[in-house]
Amino acid sequence: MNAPSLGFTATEMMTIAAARVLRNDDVCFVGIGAPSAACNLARLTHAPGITLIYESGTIGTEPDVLPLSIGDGELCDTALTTVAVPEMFRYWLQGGRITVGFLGGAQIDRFANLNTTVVGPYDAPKVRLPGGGGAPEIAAHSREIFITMAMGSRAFVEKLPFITSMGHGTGGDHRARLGLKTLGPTRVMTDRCILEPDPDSKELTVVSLHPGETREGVEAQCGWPLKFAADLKETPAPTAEELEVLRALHERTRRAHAGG
Amino acid sequence: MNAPSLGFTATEMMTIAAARVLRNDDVCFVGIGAPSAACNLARLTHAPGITLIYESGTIGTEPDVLPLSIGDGELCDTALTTVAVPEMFRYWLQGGRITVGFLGGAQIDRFANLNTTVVGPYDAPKVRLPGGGGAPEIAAHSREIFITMAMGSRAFVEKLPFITSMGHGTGGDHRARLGLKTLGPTRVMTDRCILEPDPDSKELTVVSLHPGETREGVEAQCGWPLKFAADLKETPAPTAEELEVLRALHERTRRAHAGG
Amino acid sequence: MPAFLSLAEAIATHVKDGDTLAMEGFTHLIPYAAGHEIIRQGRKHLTLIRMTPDILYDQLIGVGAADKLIFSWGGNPGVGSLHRLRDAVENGWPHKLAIEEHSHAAMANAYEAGAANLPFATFRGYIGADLPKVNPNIRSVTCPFTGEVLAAVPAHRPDVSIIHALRADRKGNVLLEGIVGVQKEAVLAAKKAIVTVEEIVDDLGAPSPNSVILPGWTITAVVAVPGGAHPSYAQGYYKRDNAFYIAWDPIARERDTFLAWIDAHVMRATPADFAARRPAA
Amino acid sequence: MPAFLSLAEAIATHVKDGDTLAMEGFTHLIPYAAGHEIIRQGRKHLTLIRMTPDILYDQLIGVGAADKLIFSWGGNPGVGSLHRLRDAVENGWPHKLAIEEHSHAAMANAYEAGAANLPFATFRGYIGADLPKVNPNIRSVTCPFTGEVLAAVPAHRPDVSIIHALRADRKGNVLLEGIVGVQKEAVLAAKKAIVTVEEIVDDLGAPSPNSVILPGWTITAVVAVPGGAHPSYAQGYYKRDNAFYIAWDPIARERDTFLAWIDAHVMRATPADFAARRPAA
Repeated sequence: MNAPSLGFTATEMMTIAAARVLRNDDVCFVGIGAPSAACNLARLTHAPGITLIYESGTIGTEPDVLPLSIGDGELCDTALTTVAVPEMFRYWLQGGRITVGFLGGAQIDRFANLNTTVVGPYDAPKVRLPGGGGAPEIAAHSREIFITMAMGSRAFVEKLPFITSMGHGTGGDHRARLGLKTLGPTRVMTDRCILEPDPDSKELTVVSLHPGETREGVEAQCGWPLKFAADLKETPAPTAEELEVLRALHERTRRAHAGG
Repeated sequence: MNAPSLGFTATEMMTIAAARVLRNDDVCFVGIGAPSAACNLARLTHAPGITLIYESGTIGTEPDVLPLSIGDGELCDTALTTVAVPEMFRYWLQGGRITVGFLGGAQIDRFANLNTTVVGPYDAPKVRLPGGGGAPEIAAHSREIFITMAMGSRAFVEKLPFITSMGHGTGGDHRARLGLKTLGPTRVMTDRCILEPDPDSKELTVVSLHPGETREGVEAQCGWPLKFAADLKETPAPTAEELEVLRALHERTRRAHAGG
Repeated sequence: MPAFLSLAEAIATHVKDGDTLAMEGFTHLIPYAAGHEIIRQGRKHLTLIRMTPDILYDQLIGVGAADKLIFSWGGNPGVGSLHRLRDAVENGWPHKLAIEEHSHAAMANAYEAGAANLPFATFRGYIGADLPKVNPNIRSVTCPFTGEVLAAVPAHRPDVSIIHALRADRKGNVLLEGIVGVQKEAVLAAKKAIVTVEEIVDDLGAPSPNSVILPGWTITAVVAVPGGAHPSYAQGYYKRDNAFYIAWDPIARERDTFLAWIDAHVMRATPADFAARRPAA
Repeated sequence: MPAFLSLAEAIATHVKDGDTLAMEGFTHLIPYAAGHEIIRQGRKHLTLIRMTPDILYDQLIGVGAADKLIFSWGGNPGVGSLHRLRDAVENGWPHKLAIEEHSHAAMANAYEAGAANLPFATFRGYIGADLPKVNPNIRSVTCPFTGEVLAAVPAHRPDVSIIHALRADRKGNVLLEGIVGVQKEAVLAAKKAIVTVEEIVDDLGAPSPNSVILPGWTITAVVAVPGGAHPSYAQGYYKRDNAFYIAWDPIARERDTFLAWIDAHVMRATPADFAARRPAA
């Protein structure tokens, strides 16, 4: 766990790590929570030209505060244009125009498949989760998928009870065998480390530990025997600017949502 | 042929006959030419609430002059709303929201099938006509079809070289056998008479002769042995109001299109 | 032209026990007032269709109005679970709820197909996902040109669709603006459509020739309910009440607090109360 | 962001001999200036896609630029025949033109499917009609729920789509208004898209949050050509030149009058000449 003395929280590190990998010419399909914070942080720092799309139909939106939902009025007010939801899924997502789709979930496995549907049997669930929403097709049609999730042994599991959205399936060339030409999950940004799929097996591999994290600490938060890259790196700590912009964004957001 | 002494032309009679059968709550899919004149005449006389839709996407349009094309700016300027063409064909026509589709063509047969594609063989046509445009699906999805065409033995033919849009096919319950639930052509308004399909055989039958027309005169303009209804009527002559409104509409239209 | 009715009349006349009912609004323009009227009138055995059930359907499910839910994402957006939905699925309270679960792409395409009067929708979907294993209404079609196998789902054809819109004119033409979701498709796919609006005006004031307008003759009934989308919002009229969405979590978590809330804010309330709930625009 | 090019550069760079080319605009916003530039640059062996070939394709076919035409209605709207199209089909002048003929519904759905990256479009069409007998690209699919047999056509996926729009901003975002036809779909279905516009402005001035806007990153090149749609029109800029459509009939009826017109008004003209041709708005 990040000590308070580091000057930032683990969630901040996760969000900032996700923001850094976004490029100025990316077209991002944004989900609520950490992805939304990461995308807007990128837009407010190194990637001012990034195009943010929320599945509510808002294209090229530039919100001043983070939306609570994917359809807050702020998104529409600041968008280049807002289209109907069938068009969003047909022309924009299935159309292959999204370069980065952000996903998260309740559970992930070593091949970056995600579960947001149920824990326990589908017909008699122990925990009924919200379901897939846009995820099954975001996972298929975005050029690549970035995942943000906090680690934990109940979230990073050996076997998913339900595959809501496919990552690399059973690994290797599984995606290609299903006819997919997109890259699938290329990066998983957690609160403790960054993982990337092995180029061949597609098994998630830790490539970078966040400041203050150890192999053992990370392994304890994962339900499968975790692989580490030979050239394991340390994630650069958040810069003062990153922290400042992110915290100001969250503070504006808090003030806006508290009203009523 | 209508003598000049009747005080109106055959084309005027055809247009006015077509206008009269339109109802205030109809939703019409309008083609250019006589249908457009008829629909707007109805709107300017007995059916002010009629909804006119042109396949260019204009819904509820109220043009002051007749458009030359189905997409003149006048149509959009006066429409309730204008939608994209894929939506027009999917939600509005195929959606089953059109009560009256207007069609015409170069040729018609006794079952009100129409040809606007070719005269002669398809691959080596003697006359290449414009083609079907919206007609094949207008014919299928409108609740009923009104046809306006000037008579003539090369237009009203025994056998079509090409069926561009289906009327009653080979007659009887042919439409129903193809799964169609719409009525198909229910009226053909010509410059000389009005025809309607026989309730059982669906063969076109003259139900009303325009003023000044005779059975023999009409028969001479038809390429098949023409049937006449037992209670053959005479079409009421245009009223002064009908003629006045129609001529004013045409005059406004002439002035508008001559500009440039 | 649609009938201009009171909300009570519109629901009493057009929504029946056992109906398949779609209430749409993608975060924006969710028809809460209409949902509350359905609860007040005690409708039962409904099949509810909605991409994102949201608090609206949490309330309908919690009072036992629904036998079945057809949906693609059942959460409280940005907050967490829909506790009444979970209680019905996990514990069968107040009774067992049948579910037919899709992805957003499937639901959006199914509405689109319904509006287009097609029997099914096709799209490239569910690849490598488990939902087709548990939902027999996810099937496939094969492209007759390339041989590619694509996903297919039945078109949505609700008995009744209910949406909330910005305004209607005196002919019942309705204007939507902003995040328009699948509302137009939901109306055009349905046998009957009820539209609640913020206001009824002489002139719609549509800003563009391509504004999203539903002609009055596509609508069964129009009802003026100012504030009728609260705690959702109406672009240009009032904002989303995000604080209420956050407050709903503890209210819905327990059965008794939920029932007390329904009693106080639905059963003892009227559509007119929505006007007072609007936050500033 | 698209490149901002001259019309000559845009056509020289992005339209090649043998390309499949869609130039759309449903009566409104037909990209005439771009068509004339293609004629001036002498492109050959094009496959031309367009719902309504109109005078634009009559000109391209008449000069021999096209090997094949994919279309649904080939007339001069409100006037009569396209004589150059007829001469090519009936007499093989200047050479034989292959045709693939559809209905409007099929063409519109094929663009929609192309924009949606689907291999085919399905719709309820061609019932009892003869076109499926002469066009092998009209096939069928069977609904996996009802067993109904529906028509299927391949999606349009042009190498290049060219449209004319009202205006672009400095980032290359493009606004369409009025009769928007299938232009958005044509752009999104294509590998490359060229958009000519009336003007390039600092602010698009879109009147509605739901205005029809193509983001700059969906477009390959933007070209300012004031009047570039003449004799078609640009809503709010200038009217359709109906008199020219009527005048085209005798010009195109004979080969020599046609060739003389092309020489005078295309070969010896430039895109800048379109500005002078605009009638008043």
